[in-house]
Amino acid sequence: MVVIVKKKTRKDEKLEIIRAEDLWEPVGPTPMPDLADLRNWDMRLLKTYKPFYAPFCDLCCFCTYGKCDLTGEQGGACGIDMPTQQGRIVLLACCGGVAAHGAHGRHIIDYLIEKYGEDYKIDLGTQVAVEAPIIRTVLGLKPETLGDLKKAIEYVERGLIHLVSSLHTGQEGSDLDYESKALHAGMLDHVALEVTDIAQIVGFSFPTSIADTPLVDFGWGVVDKTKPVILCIGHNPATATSIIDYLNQNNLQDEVEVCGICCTALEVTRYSKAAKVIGPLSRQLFFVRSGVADVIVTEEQCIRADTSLEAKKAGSALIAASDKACYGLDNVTEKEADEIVKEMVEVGKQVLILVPEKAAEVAVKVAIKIARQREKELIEASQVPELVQECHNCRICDRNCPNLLPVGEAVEQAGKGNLEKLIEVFNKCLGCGKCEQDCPRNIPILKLMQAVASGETFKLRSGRGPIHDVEIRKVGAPIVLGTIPGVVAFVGCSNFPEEIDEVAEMMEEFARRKYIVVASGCAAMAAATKKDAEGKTIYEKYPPDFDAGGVLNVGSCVANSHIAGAAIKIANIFAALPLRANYEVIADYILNRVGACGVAWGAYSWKAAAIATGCNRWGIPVVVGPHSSKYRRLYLSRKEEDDWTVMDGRTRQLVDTQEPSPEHLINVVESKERAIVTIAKLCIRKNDTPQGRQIKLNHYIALHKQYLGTLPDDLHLFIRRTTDIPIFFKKEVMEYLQKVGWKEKPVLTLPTLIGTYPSKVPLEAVIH
Amino acid sequence: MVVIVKKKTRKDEKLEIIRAEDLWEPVGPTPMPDLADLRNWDMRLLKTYKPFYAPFCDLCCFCTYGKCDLTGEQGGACGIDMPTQQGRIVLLACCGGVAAHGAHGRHIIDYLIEKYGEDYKIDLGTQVAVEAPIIRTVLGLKPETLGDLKKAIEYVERGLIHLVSSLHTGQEGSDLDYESKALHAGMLDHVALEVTDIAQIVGFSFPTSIADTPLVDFGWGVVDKTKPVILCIGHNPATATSIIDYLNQNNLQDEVEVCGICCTALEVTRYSKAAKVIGPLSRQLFFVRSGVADVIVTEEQCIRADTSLEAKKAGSALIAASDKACYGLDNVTEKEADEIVKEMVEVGKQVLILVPEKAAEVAVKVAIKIARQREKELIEASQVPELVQECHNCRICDRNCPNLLPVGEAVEQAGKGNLEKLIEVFNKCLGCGKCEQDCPRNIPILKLMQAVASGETFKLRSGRGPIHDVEIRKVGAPIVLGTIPGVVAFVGCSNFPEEIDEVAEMMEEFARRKYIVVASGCAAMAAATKKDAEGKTIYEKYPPDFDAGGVLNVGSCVANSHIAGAAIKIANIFAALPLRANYEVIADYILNRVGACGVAWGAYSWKAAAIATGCNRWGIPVVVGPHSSKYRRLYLSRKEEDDWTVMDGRTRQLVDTQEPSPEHLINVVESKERAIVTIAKLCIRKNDTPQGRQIKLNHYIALHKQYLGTLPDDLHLFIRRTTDIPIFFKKEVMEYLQKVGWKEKPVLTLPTLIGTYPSKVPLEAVIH
Amino acid sequence: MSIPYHYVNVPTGFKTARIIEDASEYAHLIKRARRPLLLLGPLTLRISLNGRLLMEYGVDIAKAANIPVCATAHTKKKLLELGVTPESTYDIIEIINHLKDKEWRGVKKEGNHDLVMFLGFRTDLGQQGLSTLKHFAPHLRTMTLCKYYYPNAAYSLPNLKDDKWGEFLENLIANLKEKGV
Amino acid sequence: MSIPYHYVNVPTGFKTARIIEDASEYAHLIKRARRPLLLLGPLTLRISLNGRLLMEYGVDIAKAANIPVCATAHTKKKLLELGVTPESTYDIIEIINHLKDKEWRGVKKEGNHDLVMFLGFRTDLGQQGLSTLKHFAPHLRTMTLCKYYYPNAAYSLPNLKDDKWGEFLENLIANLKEKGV
Ligand code: SF4
Ligand code: SF4
Ligand code: SF4
Ligand code: SF4
Ligand code: SF4
Ligand code: SF4
Ligand code: SF4
Ligand code: SF4
Repeated sequence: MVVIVKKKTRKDEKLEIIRAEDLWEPVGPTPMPDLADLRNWDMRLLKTYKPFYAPFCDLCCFCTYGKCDLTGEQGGACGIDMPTQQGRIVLLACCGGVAAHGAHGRHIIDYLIEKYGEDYKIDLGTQVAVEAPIIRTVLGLKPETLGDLKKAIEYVERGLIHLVSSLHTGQEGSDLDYESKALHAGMLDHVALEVTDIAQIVGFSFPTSIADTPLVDFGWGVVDKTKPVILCIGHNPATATSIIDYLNQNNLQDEVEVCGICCTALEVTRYSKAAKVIGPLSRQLFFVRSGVADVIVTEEQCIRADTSLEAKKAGSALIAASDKACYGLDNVTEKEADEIVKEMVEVGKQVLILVPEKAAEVAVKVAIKIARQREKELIEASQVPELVQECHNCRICDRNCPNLLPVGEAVEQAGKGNLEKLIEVFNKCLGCGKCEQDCPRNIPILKLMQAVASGETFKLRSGRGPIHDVEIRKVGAPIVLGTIPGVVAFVGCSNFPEEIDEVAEMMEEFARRKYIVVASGCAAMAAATKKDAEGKTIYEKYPPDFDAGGVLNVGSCVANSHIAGAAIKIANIFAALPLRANYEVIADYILNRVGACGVAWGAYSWKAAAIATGCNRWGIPVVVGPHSSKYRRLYLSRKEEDDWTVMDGRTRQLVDTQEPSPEHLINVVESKERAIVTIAKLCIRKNDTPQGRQIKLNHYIALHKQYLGTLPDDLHLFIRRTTDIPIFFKKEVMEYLQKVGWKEKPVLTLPTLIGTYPSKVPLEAVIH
Repeated sequence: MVVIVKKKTRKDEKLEIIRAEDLWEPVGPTPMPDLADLRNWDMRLLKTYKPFYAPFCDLCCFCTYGKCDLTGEQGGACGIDMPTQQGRIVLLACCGGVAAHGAHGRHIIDYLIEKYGEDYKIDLGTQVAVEAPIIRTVLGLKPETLGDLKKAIEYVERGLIHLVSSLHTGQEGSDLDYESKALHAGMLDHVALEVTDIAQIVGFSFPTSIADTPLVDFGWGVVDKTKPVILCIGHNPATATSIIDYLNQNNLQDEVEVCGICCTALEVTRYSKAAKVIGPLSRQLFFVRSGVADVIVTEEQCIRADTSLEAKKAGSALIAASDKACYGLDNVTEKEADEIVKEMVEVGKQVLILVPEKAAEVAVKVAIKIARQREKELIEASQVPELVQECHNCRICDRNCPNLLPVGEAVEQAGKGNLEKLIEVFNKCLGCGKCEQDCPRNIPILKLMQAVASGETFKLRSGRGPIHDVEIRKVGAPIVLGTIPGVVAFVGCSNFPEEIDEVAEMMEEFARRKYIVVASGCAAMAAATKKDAEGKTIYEKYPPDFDAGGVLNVGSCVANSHIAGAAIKIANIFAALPLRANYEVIADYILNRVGACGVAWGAYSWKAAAIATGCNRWGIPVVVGPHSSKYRRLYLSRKEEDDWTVMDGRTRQLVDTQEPSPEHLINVVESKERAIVTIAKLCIRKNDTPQGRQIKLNHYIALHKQYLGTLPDDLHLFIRRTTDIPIFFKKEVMEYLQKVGWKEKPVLTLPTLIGTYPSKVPLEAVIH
Repeated sequence: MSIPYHYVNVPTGFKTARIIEDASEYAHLIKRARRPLLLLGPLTLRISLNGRLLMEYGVDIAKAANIPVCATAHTKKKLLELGVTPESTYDIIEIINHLKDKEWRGVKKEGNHDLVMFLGFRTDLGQQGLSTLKHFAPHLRTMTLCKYYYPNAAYSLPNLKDDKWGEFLENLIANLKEKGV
Repeated sequence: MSIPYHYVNVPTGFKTARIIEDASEYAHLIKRARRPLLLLGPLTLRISLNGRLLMEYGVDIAKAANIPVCATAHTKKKLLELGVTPESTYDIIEIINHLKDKEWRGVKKEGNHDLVMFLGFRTDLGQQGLSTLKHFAPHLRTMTLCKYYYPNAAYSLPNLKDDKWGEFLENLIANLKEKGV
């Protein structure tokens, strides 16, 4: 059928969406990249940082031909092999992460557009002109309104369907291609994160363009139990902020305590200083069981699946406020608020309310009504021996514990009046409840922990949102040249291998060494669990500026976008590289020249997998803790065997640097001590000036000596010329270099991967 | 911030998208329903058809707290219990299915819009005025152009992100709510199916408004091996149709054989009668290994993950043509076609080409070049004993076979010259290759099967697309009244428990009993594997009309939309119920009054799970084969214990019918014989007139006697008054009713579930 | 670790069947049960042992211990020919759906069953059905009589060759016929 | 079926470790290996047996059979204090990443290792690392020395109490010191 019609290519459509005619920058090669558009970049990354698989299961159970044993050379009935199946599961996790963040973002966008309209302007304050570095780079759009953020979410939704489709049986047949898709998912995840946090900042007036955000109270003991208590659990602040609004509008702000667990806590404390932060995911069950909360309001993500049951057991009322977690409850959204309150108070009904404002009103009213009738007795040390009486030392609790803790011994000792081991266990406890669940004597182990859980209040810096352009202008050069030894971001969940305050220790180590230390999410909360001799947490000790020796909390997990955003802004503000639809150039820049390292010490979730994988595609390496070996996949190099050749963008020559910097893109490290040393190493970049390299090596060497006892065994790989050697260690390093037969390395002026693989990007594009 | 802006609610947005001002029907209560909008309907369905779980694994391995043992009362570290985890996996499968179909649809839409523009009109021919019953009902949009279809896909994409988000740890805590989400996913899947098939029909000019579509050649022997052979595997016809175009444009249509496996085969034969259908998924590996294909072109879905390797082993060239399955190959899309041809022919390079026209050109040129150099020798019976010599009867092949076949015995017998058992095995073989893969003596078992595989040609009806409005007008009343005893649709994959021709047998049973028999996908192909004494397949014996005793092939799996579409059209055309945004009323109508039953005898994929679940939300029951127990979830009632009360829409009275019709929404049946009996029962509806009920019971009784030897043991549940009893069996039925103490049932004029659960839909809405 | 004959039935979890090779032990468990139930599957129509149909063995077991029978699939017809009227003709999934409800009254309306015996099912379907009962029916025990190790059963035979299997069934029948438990 | 001490390490598949309780058999396997390698994990710094640090047992094992050591995590420092210089300081994942390459030259550049021994790792991380080698390193065997059953190892001890474990390690060291295989 031949009809003359106005036809638009997919490319035309993209240019229209991103307003290509609006020339804030020229449009780069990959506006709104689709599934295969950055594949060559991925393959180049994966060539150096090869997928390392640790299968969590020998089998596949995904379709009705299974189960299939994929051990060794065996393939599934569909022909898939073990590495490809692991890649498939990795992609599944990343898709789940993109979707969780993206659906949250979509919900917030829809909610705010209904409230304020599509044309509501984005304004992140006077200090943030580059408002959306990720959206600018990935899509090529400079978002000015909520409507523009909506475009970005639509881009994510449109990409997600292709990624999820790829999970189906009989799609991808290559582990490398599944990894490329996972990297693409990670990139979309970062877009979703940025959309969501920007929307929340402008929509809920969260702080922005302020570094010195308030210090808020943190800790399970901060809640005033004499008042009605509303506990919010989840990630979506629409309901929590509505609760704050309702209290303020009705002059009840001093009458009712609002506290939160997980990212919702971080969000609501960006909205109201009066809100309290109970803790990360690992404190959820513990706090719910304490019965301190009169009303529990859940919305989405990382909420225990049995919250409905646990609330009932604890005598707390429950309102589910998201379509993601309805718990089989009646949807009473259309009912009158007071009618709902009545049912909840009189018969203990739990409900689903999908309009935040109504959920807020009902929550407050119910809390006030039932608080006076509820007793909130917490267990004290004296009560412990009696509760523990029945324990017969079977150690089934040990065996069930996902953190492999010596629970049984702690309980046994506690029964004899010695609480020390119980304190140790509590500090490492992930809050899963499995010890108690399978205890044949029904010892209430989590309750026991109330007796040892510190009721102290800690100070936590509330989330500040994006890094400021002026901060970037100040630190951009030092970071790229190396004189600020690195940006280290402590992010992610609380599935820690050891004590919850290990993160605080690690952060402190780098803050005092004048790295820039950033935190987010459950890690940001964990960082506040350690007080020094003066009773200060790390947030009180160090300035909250994105500067050497600064310690910042960007906010919740969606605020992780600002961490990648900072690296991108360095490329843009310092290196004057255009961002627009210019993903490869920017990621190449970050990989080769921005000394940043992420640390997800307790990652547990699919969301964390997506965030980490997204960082990897940007060229940001991530260190993860031991539990993360269960994600099944890492991206590792072999420093001595692999090829570290890069292109020199100025001389247009290939240079064999033999320098593994960064050595891995994502690596599991066993211990905090080894992690600290590894992080320092992972901040080294080929672009370091001699001065910068000296500074970085000074830390690397000092830390390696401190924790491992000697000079680093791979030090020679990181010394290009003798000018790289830190003065303090000059003599012993020179001796060492002599011993290992070190030779000077070739000169390198502008390290880039562009030119080392097939790409649309011309080499000129990396020069600024 | 108070600014007067033009605000649009989500509802406004929807009304705008569906052009509410265009009053082809009033807009019903649920335009473009979101995640929780039809939850009450789901809960009502699930109340009668409760989720039945058969866990495929005792554990969960989804996050780094795992693995968690969910046996018995144990919960995971996140608090999830076993039923909820199974519901979660069911949702995962449905999401994968929606995404596969939706991404395919999105790709086709993008491709066609680039070619023809957004305003390209949808025209399904003079016989199909209700062009998109699903889109009309679910969205409330009457699609007129490709741009409108794009809106429908965007609706799917927008819904998918919420569904996938719900899979994340710490979301849903209720198995019923996970099932509600799965049902929602199924509904979105049906939208995606309809979008895709309509787009393909209009974009590729597939036949429509024709019942008598051509009979095409089917069978692995149909291919003319003396010509160059191009084999297309997958689901997306963009490339296969391009190959046909290229051949025609260059006058090569008689020079090159184009054949297909899986849905692509069904699509390409709707485009060109000259294309050949090799077979369903179960014949993929077998045919690839035969080496008959000179060039294999893969695109997406249900393609063996090791196709790259297998092509190489067989000496066939390979072009991957979709971003869903890139196999780690170089993306040569930007290269000149002849340059690609050269590399492929000279060094055997396998490539990824993402532009269909270029892939087509290269495929044809390569096929022509290499065909003359390739030998295509197939194994003959005489060669078998030698190939089998090394077999030492270890029976490892038996143990690996996912269809539990006695492979070893067949091989042993074949070695002695008796091929009978090998023929039996081949007829039940799923084509997975696992027997051969793990054979310690490297017996080439699939190759052996070449000696017994019938090279016969069978006739398969090419896909006809939608059911015609005039057909609906003719059969609507008989179906609803019951005088056409039912519409039985044989759909889905080829993971059959027994012989591949069981589907043909089942279809024949119902065709000769004057049911309307519809087929699609791999089932439609399997139906063509049986010839009667005169050498005719079922398509040659029965007329292709949607009428009593007709046997139709709607097309590929995306054409399944026309099966649900037919049921919807009955509600609209016969019962004059408005479709627009009126999901509950239409589904309620179908459940209570349209005697339709789906049969996915060999379902294996996530796509099939989504399709079946989508049927269930419409109220269409589905029978699945034994392998489908591995999907983990069914929807079952207990006929004698459960409550079969419905509302009488006219009298506005609740009526306790005690009639389990339909008894289940999805059920695993063990044997073909039992399936036939079950299908007949599942076509019974409360709306049957006495005459209709007589006809249906006549079949049910006759079949039960034939296969189980007696009157049905639940017959009394389906006899409302003695006027329901088929004359032929009157005496014995009366005796039986007397024996069991049967009593007449209350009168029921308009069965509906509306009014038996909280719903926005007023009872009046069901009256037509 | 015991390995199921068909590898697709690989167990994944801790709770697996107790493997019993001794027919008298099986007989003891059966006789001790208060309300055993025998489920017959369609493979009883196809498998022959020592010249007898597997269904005939099933019939002998049922008769020897007065066990009600549920004839699943299309087994009823042959069963009637053999002179046995089954107490139920639920299909396999349907009977399991009822069994998992503690409150169900059983096929004879006397109370739910406490020992459910399986004979003649495809192993993959059997394994799935047993999974449902393993997880959701703590009030009963399952017992498989086929020659395959069923990880999801409570009691299962090991993988056996036909001769040993036939022997086992014959011994079981003999044991059941004996008086006493 | 043997059950790992920590339930999170539940095996899912057919290929599980051979459990060995006899120290002399372990010693035989070690002595028979051409290029064994001992990996020490950070728990060797924290666990004490009979008043000795677990690391000291590790050192004794290495010395008794002249086995090169890879000091993972931050174990190097203590190892040096004990007078041992490890041949490698790769972290656990890094050494496994090298070991799985058949062509790797090993920590002493003499050729890859054929027996890799693990001591002092958290069981969940150990089980994952062993999974990598089980699936992707058919050219070597893995052996765990901790008191836990490791399903993904080739050779593993059963779950043991401290006293039996200490005894085992002492016997192993004694056996290794003996001449001959
Ligand atoms: S998806 Fe492939 S490997 Fe997984 S169960 Fe199905 S056939 Fe087996
Ligand atoms: S499981 Fe219970 S009884 Fe056993 S050791 Fe632990 S606390 Fe004590
Ligand atoms: S609640 Fe804490 S101590 Fe108990 S099993 Fe979970 S992580 Fe271990
Ligand atoms: S950091 Fe992890 S555990 Fe914490 S809220 Fe985010 S995803 Fe959940
Ligand atoms: S992949 Fe996970 S759910 Fe599937 S069999 Fe393995 S452990 Fe079980
Ligand atoms: S998602 Fe829940 S049940 Fe699954 S592994 Fe994680 S904590 Fe365990
Ligand atoms: S696995 Fe191979 S050798 Fe063994 S019985 Fe089967 S065909 Fe023969
Ligand atoms: S190829 Fe056929 S016979 Fe062989 S294992 Fe697969 S299904 Fe069984």
